[in-house]
Amino acid sequence: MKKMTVLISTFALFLSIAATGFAADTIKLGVAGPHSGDLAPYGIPAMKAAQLVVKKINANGGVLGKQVELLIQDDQCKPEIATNTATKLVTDGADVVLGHICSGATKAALGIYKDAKIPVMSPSATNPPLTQSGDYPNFFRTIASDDMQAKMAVDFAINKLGVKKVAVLHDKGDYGKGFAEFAKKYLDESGKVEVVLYEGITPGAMDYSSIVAKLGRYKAEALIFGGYHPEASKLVSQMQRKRLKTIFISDDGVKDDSFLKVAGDAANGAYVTGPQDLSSIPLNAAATAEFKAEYGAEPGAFYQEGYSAALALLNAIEKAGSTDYDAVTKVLRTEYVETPVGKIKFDSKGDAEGVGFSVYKVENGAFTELK
Amino acid sequence: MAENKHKLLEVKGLTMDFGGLRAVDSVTLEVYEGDIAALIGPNGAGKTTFFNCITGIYNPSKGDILLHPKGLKTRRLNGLKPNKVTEMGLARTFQNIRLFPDMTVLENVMIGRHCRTNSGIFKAIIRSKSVRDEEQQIVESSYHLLEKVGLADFANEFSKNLPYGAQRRLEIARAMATDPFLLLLDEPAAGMNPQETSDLEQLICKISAEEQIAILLIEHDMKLVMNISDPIYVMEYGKKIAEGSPEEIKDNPKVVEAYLGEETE
Amino acid sequence: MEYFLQLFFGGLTRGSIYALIALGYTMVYGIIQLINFAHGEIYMIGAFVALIVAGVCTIYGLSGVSILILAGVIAIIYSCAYGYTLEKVAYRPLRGAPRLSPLISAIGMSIFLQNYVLLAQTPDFLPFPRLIPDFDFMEPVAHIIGSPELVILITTVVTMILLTLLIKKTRVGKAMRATQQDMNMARLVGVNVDRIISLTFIIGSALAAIGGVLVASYIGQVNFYIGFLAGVKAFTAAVLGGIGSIPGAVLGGLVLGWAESFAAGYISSDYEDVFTFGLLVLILILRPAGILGKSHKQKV
Amino acid sequence: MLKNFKQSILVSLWFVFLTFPLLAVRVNTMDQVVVWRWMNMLWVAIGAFVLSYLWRYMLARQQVRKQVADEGGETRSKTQLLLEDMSFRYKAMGVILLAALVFPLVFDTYQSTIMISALIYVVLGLGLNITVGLAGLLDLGFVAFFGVGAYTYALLNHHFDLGFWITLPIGGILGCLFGVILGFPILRLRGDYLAIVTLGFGMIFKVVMENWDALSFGPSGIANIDKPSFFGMDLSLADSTIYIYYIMIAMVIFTILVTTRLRNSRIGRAWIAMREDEIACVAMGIDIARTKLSAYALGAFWAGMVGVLFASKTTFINPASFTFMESAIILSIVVLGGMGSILGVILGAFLLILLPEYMRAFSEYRMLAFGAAMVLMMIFRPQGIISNLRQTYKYKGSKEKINNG
Repeated sequence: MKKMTVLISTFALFLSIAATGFAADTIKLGVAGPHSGDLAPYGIPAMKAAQLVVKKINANGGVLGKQVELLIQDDQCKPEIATNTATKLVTDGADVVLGHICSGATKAALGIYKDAKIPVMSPSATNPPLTQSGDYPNFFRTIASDDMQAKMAVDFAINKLGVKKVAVLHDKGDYGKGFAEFAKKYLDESGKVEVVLYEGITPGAMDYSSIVAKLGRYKAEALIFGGYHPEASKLVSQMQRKRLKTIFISDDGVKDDSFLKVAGDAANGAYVTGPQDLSSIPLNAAATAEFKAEYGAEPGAFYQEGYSAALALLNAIEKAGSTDYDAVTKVLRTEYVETPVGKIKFDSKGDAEGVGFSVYKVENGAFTELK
Repeated sequence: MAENKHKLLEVKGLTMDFGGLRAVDSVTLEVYEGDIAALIGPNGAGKTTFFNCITGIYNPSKGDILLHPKGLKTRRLNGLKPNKVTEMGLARTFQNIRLFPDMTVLENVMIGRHCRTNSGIFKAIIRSKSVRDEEQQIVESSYHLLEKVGLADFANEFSKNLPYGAQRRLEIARAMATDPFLLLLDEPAAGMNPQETSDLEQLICKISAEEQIAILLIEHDMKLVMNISDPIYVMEYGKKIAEGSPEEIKDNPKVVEAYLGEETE
Repeated sequence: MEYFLQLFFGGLTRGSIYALIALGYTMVYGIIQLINFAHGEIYMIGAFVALIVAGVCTIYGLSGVSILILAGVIAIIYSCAYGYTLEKVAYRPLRGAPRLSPLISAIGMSIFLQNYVLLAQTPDFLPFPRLIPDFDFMEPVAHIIGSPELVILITTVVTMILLTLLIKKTRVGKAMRATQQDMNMARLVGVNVDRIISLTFIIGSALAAIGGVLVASYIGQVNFYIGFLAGVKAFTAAVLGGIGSIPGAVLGGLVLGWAESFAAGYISSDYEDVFTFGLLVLILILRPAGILGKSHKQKV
Repeated sequence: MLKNFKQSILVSLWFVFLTFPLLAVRVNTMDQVVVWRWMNMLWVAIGAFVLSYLWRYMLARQQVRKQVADEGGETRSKTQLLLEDMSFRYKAMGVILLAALVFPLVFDTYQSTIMISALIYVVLGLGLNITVGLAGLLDLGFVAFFGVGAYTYALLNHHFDLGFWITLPIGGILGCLFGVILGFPILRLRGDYLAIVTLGFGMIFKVVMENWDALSFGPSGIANIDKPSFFGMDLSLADSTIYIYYIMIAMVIFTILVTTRLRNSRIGRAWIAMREDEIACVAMGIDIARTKLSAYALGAFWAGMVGVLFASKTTFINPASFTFMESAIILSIVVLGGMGSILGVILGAFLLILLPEYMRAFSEYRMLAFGAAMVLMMIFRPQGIISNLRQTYKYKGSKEKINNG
């Protein structure tokens, strides 16, 4: 075994030498997120977005005259792996990082990037403290935070739908539960609505018939669900099967074509919040078209946000004229950039200005933005 | 059976039911100091079950098992866990050898010393002088036992690599390492060739004589039993059908019938 | 009362799926004392194959019931093939190895199959077509028990009856029971034990595939990961009922289904899995061999 | 020859059939297209054909080795014999210790971070090795104890500002305590039942941490956990990584020392005996309940302790880190390394954690390879990479009689 260890360390030595040996003069864009495991569907689209962006930019001469090199690292959405991933990206000399996907992994990794002075932009980490706590000056995101979404969902339920009894459910994950907690908070604060049920459901459970029965029992007029589309589709299908008229309201994790496909006509009549409909923006349509041309399928979750983040980061480097941390972050905070999610710049905390949420209604198997 | 000998084990009306099946039916039996008692009977007579009841592996349905250690209080063994029974001074071997195959021969015997030693977790970690001494003493006494059963040369072999007869002897050594005053041997000669059986016979006699350990054995080898045992108990269908000296047993018609009945099958 | 009935039938439906999967665990365990950890993946593969077949059929213009039957049959065939291969590759070479070895091999197989499907197909959830139509006559009670639930229950009952007949009445069933009781003895009296073991895997896989297809068309989605949790729950059900016992697996499945349903309905679904495993521990403490399991006196 | 060929062709055809729907077909129901990936079938056919030859060859080799063993022949490999040589062991240990000490000075921060992860798994593996490897008690929920340790530090640090060094033993002791708590209800259970109950225990831990917001802050986790303090100094990322690395090295040495001593003690022998034959063990006067509990408690101790370090290293924890997959990885470390073998477990941890790290290019395939490795290892090398070394003892009168290799 000892011999083996020596062997391994020697091997490692070679690897590291090899790695540094290849260091050519390129702009290095790190991409971190889950690329394997059960959360991979949320990480791969952003990764592919980065690949497409880089391919296009390199074809047009790169950034600052240099080619952009991608450093793709899998963090499986696990905090402990994310720290390794972050260290790896830092060590490999990433200039900017697109990632991470899950809020937990992002939180764990941010400290490392902060020490290394690397700007990080997440297409999907919506946890409010990431920007609001002020702990992470190097953090940006191309998606709005959970509390904004929750506020929007709650306002919509109270003012537009006029419901009096609301059930709040979540999937026990950091994203879903965070959203649900805010929703409950805002509902309670409004004083106009009674939260009849607040519970977590188990992702991957065979069915949700008990919880659906419970919705009927408490006569909930609306259900606000925090979580992702697989559970949401299951919930709406079962609600339809039980002939329940409860209105389904959910978050951006549900505003995914998979939700429409999987839930089918059960999805009709559901409301979800999500980034404003930007398909009228040429860049957005172009990004989708690019993906379809390359992979022959619809882009998945956080594709547009990932595409935007990659664009924003590379644009900032181009405008800053270097990869210097202060220069890049300054550009990010001051200059607008055209992206698939709109013309954006970032506020002092790192949230994107110009990225707003809308409420969508599912009608005839499509999301329709409600103005 | 001299009355002045100390009675070590007294089993009264022992009964063991498995569901509707009565495997042992009110068997009474006594073992005295210095005895090499034998329990014989056809297959399925309930002998091993009887052993299992005494050694705490089964909890008997009825009856009393009383142990009278010399100079100590009488103890009732019913319902005690096997390890407690062993601690009281009653050790056993198994019909179908149950050694620890991936441990060395020496270590197998060292396990027997477990209940006679007492250093705990913290002592093991700190490994003070007293612990090291105790360890060394365990090794020495175990090695000594291996010499006694003639296995000293194999001390560092894995026990699974021993020949069959040697494994049986190792089981005896391991049982003896628990410092018993009564040793229960379950078919110690099973599967042995005549030479090995005769070695075993000597070994049992030696243990009985030198170590002052009384022995109760289950055995099918009649020659061995008749040579060394007194008294002999005979079981059939869970019941004790006879007891007495080898001569008495030989001439007992019930016993003859039991065995002849079996042989004609 | 209506609420109670909703929970009752919800639990019954879930429980019967558990039971279908649990049967595979219990039959395999009964014969070779192995926890076939990869059994949940067989269930997932069944559902996935059905999805693919249904998809191809839809595109090539078949309709309704014919798709259901075709998808179901092909899914069962493939699950059986996978189950059979699984045993041959991962377990048969380990016969006679220490107890932990095949178990580890099974865990390895489970991980392998999950990732195989992930790589071969997609990590996404895929929509499973609703093959079971809504019957008009069920409409009045649809808020309590819907058509898919009815179909699941009927299919499960029919499957159980067929299984019982197979085991009790046929020669093969007799050989299976004999092998379960004493493999060496069965071999001596001329039972081809290897074949019986393969057959057990095949039957178990078929049951899992039936469960997989039913669930997939009930909840309408499939991905590579659905097998793990379903497998763990079904295995819990098998242990609960007494592993190795066929009626035990069914009872265990139902008990677990109801326990989960009522606990979520009357208490909270926050701690759903805690209830499940709490129940398991409780039953095992009271009855170490499970509800219907025979406690073997270990032979010494 | 022809027979083998025919068989391989059949195997190849069988696998083509088997993988056909999943590998060759991809349906998109929305766009009504079916993608046929015939190339995949070709690869499967060729792959299965080649592998079936390899498979037969390996099985045959296995058979030969078994035969040699049955005839009492030498089956230990040269490496193994070398490892049983004490003087070589001491020399090797010196070299490795030296290499370990200079490692972070030679390599960059990333390498050290990876090494810390591997060392964490070494300690976890050695802990589980007590429970599974030595005492033979299967534990599929081991990660829960790790979580207990991590949460202990995170919470004590968050609420009371307790430092790393004070919490380290507390984490270990709490791990121990939970080991006993888990141990009690399952004392009576047979081996296979342990699997599911311990698995359930692991899941319960995660569910409770997700839901009991008041205690654990739920799934959003606890951030900004302090790194170990070095005399109150603020360390940069690189320095604190090196510092943690050395703490980890010390912890590994401590673990190796203690587990070796435990294994070679009276308690350790009792564990092994219990693994080998529970009935014989109890008949030798060993209290099974106590032995089992001590195995659980002592295994869990290491997990709890290293959990504290884990929390301080990542500075953020949430329940997502403590999934069944982690337990499975730790278990495979023990099994692949060699159950009961301390050297093997260490090597196993390095292989399983470092290899995927350095082969990130294949990261998509890593879990696939991982699963396959577990199966293949069990079939072709069940004793693990390094099988258990036999223990020899010195006794009076042994002198030249010792015939250990």
